[in-house]
Amino acid sequence: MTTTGENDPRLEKYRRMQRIRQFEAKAEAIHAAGEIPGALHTYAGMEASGVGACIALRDDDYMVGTHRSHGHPIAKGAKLRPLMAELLGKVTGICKGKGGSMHLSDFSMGSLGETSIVGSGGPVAAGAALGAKLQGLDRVALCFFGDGASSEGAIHEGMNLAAVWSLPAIFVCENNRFGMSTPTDKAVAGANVADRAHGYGIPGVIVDGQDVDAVEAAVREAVDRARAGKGPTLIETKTYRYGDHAVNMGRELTPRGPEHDDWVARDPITIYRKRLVEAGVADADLDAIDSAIADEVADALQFARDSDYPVFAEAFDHVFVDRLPIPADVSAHA
Amino acid sequence: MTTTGENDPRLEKYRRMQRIRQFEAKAEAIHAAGEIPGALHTYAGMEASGVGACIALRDDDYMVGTHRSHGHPIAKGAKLRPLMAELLGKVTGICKGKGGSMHLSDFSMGSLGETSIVGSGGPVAAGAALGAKLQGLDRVALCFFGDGASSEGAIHEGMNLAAVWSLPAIFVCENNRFGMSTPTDKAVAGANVADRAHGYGIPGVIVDGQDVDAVEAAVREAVDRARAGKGPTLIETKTYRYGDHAVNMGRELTPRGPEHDDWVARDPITIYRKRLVEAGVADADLDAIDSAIADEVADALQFARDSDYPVFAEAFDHVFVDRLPIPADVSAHA
Amino acid sequence: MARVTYLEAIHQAQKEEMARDKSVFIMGEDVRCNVFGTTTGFVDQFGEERVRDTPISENGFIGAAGGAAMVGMRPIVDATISSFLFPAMDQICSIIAKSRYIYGGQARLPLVIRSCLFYGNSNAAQHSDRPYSMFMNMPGLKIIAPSNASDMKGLLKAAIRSDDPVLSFEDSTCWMAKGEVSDDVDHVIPLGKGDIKREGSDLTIIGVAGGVNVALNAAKKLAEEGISAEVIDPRTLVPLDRELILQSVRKTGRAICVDPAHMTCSAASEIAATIVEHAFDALRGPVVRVTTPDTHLPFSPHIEKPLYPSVERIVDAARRIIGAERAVPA
Amino acid sequence: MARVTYLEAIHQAQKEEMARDKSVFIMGEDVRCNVFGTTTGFVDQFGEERVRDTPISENGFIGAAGGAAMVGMRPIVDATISSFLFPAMDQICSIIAKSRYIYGGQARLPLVIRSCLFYGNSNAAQHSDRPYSMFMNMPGLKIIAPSNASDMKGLLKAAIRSDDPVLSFEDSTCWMAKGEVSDDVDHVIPLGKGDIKREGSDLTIIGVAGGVNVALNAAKKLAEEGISAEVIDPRTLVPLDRELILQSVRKTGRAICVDPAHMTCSAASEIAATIVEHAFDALRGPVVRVTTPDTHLPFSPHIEKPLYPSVERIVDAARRIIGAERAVPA
Ligand SMILES: Cc1ncc(C[n+]2csc(CCOP(=O)(O)OP(=O)(O)O)c2C)c(N)n1
Ligand SMILES: Cc1ncc(C[n+]2csc(CCOP(=O)(O)OP(=O)(O)O)c2C)c(N)n1
Ligand SMILES: [Mg+2]
Ligand SMILES: [Mg+2]
Repeated sequence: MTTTGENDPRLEKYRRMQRIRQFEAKAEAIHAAGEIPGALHTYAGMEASGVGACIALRDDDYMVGTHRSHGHPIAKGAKLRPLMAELLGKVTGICKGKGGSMHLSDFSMGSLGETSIVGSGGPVAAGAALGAKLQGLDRVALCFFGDGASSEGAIHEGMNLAAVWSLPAIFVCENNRFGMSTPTDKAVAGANVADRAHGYGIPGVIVDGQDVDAVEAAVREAVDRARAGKGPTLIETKTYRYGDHAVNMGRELTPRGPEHDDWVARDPITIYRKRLVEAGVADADLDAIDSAIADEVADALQFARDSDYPVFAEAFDHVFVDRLPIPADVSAHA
Repeated sequence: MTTTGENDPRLEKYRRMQRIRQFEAKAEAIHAAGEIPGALHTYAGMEASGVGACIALRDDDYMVGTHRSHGHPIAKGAKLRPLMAELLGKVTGICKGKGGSMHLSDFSMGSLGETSIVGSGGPVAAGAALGAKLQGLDRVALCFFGDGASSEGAIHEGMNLAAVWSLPAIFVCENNRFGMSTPTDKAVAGANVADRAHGYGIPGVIVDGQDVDAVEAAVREAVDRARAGKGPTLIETKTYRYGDHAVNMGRELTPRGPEHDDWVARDPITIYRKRLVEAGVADADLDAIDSAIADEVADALQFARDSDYPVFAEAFDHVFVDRLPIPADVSAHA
Repeated sequence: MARVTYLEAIHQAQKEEMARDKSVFIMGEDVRCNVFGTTTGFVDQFGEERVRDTPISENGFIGAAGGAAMVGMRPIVDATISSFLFPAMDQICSIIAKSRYIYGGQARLPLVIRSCLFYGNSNAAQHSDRPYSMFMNMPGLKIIAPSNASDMKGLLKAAIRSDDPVLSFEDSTCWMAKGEVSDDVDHVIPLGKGDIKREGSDLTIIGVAGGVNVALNAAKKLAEEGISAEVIDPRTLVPLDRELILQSVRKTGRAICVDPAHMTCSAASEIAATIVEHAFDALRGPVVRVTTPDTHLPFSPHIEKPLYPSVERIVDAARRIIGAERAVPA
Repeated sequence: MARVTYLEAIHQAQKEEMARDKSVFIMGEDVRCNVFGTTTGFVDQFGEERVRDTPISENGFIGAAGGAAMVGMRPIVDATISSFLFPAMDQICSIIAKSRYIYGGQARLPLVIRSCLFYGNSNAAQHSDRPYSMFMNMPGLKIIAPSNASDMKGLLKAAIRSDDPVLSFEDSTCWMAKGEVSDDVDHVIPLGKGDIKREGSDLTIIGVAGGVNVALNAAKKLAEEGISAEVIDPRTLVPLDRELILQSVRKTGRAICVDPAHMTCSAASEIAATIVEHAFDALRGPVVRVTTPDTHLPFSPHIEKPLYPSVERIVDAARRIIGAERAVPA
């Protein structure tokens, strides 16, 4: 296929990766300027992992992500305005300002949360897959988790449950070589996280996480299996994060080895752009996408800045379905 | 070796298996008569698993067990009196009457607990192995757990920790084909629990759990590895429990398939006795052991019956190192 | 109306709600074989898809209930014994209690986590927990702790129909007690409404879970001594019907909180704190807690049984606060 | 004596105890890289065996601390943020709290589990828990919650030397505050001894963790209005120095409990319940709790900050209970 029309699926992959990259670059800049409270865990370097996985899903498929939450929703197709507004703590944010950077989760795109408790998405994804199965829907549920998260019992229990019940779940371990400062091999026993699959009697697949097409192909196969009722797959995307564990940790936490430069050279966006150009896509078309996304990001930021902060009563909403009353002694000073 | 002297290690294996069998037969009888409070999870059918494993350990090696706690301490060499007294809730019990049937744990024999929270022994064993390593001792720590327990996150976390730190730990999954009423294959994904080892980069060994020599050999190899600093091993003993999940559940919980009779035919004690006799041990010597053990059990029961119940203050001891005071309003009516 | 046990009330509530609403299903360890008798006939009636035996992995399947609820199901999890909630604490506290909030209302988690308070029968410390107060400190979880069959059925039905996550703590000391229970399919007791189990004028006894029945027995005993005790059963611990408790204490001026859990940071402590904060002017004596002391539960029945709240301890406490007041110079 | 921060006090306590006793070692996620500054230089001084980065598996490594302690080590676990104790709840409650008891005293579990209360800085609900009261309801765990550098050091040293398991809750709102801290290697503050942080006569304010500092600021403000507030810091929550609290309330007749945790079943509730149970005769007004309401903590700072106890809320409460009393007819 050499069409470069608007709806060319190849361009959509490029677009989403670019969108993540530019969204985050802007977020980092305004975080440094003090406009975003709290921490910021960036996804730069890992875009092919998120986009390759999500592009293999339908809009109505489910997804659960992590504290490193900027990439997944954009990969799944979310709009930027509510995401940026969330980073700024505004009421127009996707979580009404209550989640923040670790929780950019757009339920309208099938997300069921980006959870900042490492590993905790595993059971949720298994449960969503169970729900789809019980409802007779052919939806699947995809769980992103980190290499570090693979050590958590929750991931083990989620995978065992999904496997023993043949649930339509896909477990995608985004192995970016570190959990915070700790290299994967110092925390995760065994040569590959994907090797754990054998113990559950499910396929375990290792894929180049810098290659969006490779990730997509692996996840598509897993999705097909899942929809066909053949149960879950564990996929490990070998990838890398370019930034430190999080922005604003005071100092660099992650030790960088000589392989750092190789990973930077294997930038997933550069790789994919080159592939597109080689396949006949015009550089100008890609440049046009880049600048359209720059506009989108600027628009999102403007929207976020123009939005209001939540009113205090919002702090008491969504604990339960019915809003809680504000205690008088608290409201007096809010 | 055809010596049949007192210290023949083969006789010791026979002796310990018999001791477990007879101890439990007596316990069941007096439980039925109302002499033992609470539940009783019997180990009959699994004696080769516990004894084969423990006989491969030194006295100063550590061991952690489960709610099915009668077999492990006897396998490790514990004396019967404090165990029987514990079942009766007496102050002379191994846990002073505070643990009961699910917790027959003799620390003087290297036990670090028989824990009734399924799977919870995994981290404890890893920690004991770590302690031994930090102290420069060449002790190992062995963790018994059930097939059902393999689904728990605690087991996963314990194994991953032991593997990544190359700790001298041995994980022995006693796969008796059921967790309560649930067949293993309905709860545990993958063909064998031992297959999980691959994911941690450690050896996974399957062994006939009805053959005490086979279990011993497998555990010895794992112990040697562990002492040599080469890290943990996962061993799965394929075995079977003859009784229901527990005595006194109101009705039979475990569904019995046609294979039940095969397992009964493969009684670990019968198998081993036959092997001994074929190797030249005199039947009379084995009979003498049987009746000596009957005496031991009778003595233990007499001791237990003659012992006192704990005084009420005992309920306030061992919460902390210092005994707690008894609240006046409680002591008034105790 | 029929006289049925507390266990049978659980059975009925689950059965009726599963029949009524296809999105309700039940899962837990060994639910098909129906260990405690709350799922009798369920596999036959509802099929294996809706009656699911889980692997022994509480964090996994309780978290899965959260995921299933988020996509539109209404799971009932049978976690059997309350002590087994500890391994699932993370999914309960980090996911189930918080997801609706963190995501600004995008998530809805209609699910019920049932577990029994399994104390008083020589099951030793690892099986005898009564941990509801731990969950009371975590916003986002509704909690029921019924003390009789009718409440059990009505509250469990309310829990299953609720769009919020609900923990159901079922006191095994009540299991076999029979009571009149409505067979109206809409016998639903609203969450957050306490109940006056006995009217009285001298003293309020607030009971929690099985503590209510001990309180009722104590009230009978006190009546013989001419002391009229009102017995309040909050029935749901979150939301807690503070108003009903306060009304009673404003009337009687005296309160005893009976709770089979450990004393420190118990539901009893919360109730006592509520009373002294909001009904101080009415108080005529100390608010006394009759709870299990802060020790573990031992196996040996001879030393286990005296640890729990008893009629004698409540009666003593009542005499003490009434006597103390009389003794105080005017 | 030197003025050091609360974080530095933690650093010193750990360093001195590790130097003093070879059986002490530390493990946790990323302790070697020293994220918060409490293990500076440890790898160089003590080596990689005694300063261990763990896999992200709280139940695994906290349970392993239990196992290591049972065989004679004295582990310090750095669990970083208190919210990460939920995944480890089972090993803490089922093994660490109970093993000594269940096995009739055969086990000894000298270990410390450190974690910080990480609230007030836009970390959202999954990172902002203050869950100490949950553990107060579980016998077998000692708990410290220091509010200044000197207490932090002295109590952490006591915790490390203790033969019982101790949870250390370290309030991140205190991290950077400096105080005079002894450099005596035996600067050990006994577990269970509270401290009068400020003397006063009209009113007792009992603060928990960082709540103590808010209480002290409120006391200053109240002094300007002619109200003399005594500020009590229990410092350890288990054992709780109830006697010190009661003595103060018996003197002042009034009490406010300040606790940054959620209200229901909080440490504040326990303290209020203790007061009304044991110092009722001295009470001249309601015991008021100033806590975080029972909602989750939101990310947006504009709505997060007003949820915590503040000087204004304490001052208001003080005025209310003193005013109310004056208003009551004699
Ligand atoms: C249960 C839990 N433990 C610890 C943390 C602190 N923490 C946040 S991110 C992180 C590292 C996660 O590593 P990984 O799973 O590989 O994800 P990555 O950050 O590399 O994307 C840690 C330890 C947490 N949030 N939750
Ligand atoms: C955490 C936890 N969940 C559930 C139980 C209830 N329970 C006790 S034994 C058991 C079955 C255990 O199966 P397995 O591990 O195979 O051991 P077995 O009983 O077969 O020896 C269950 C579910 C428990 N004790 N602890
Ligand atoms: Mg990582
Ligand atoms: Mg089994």
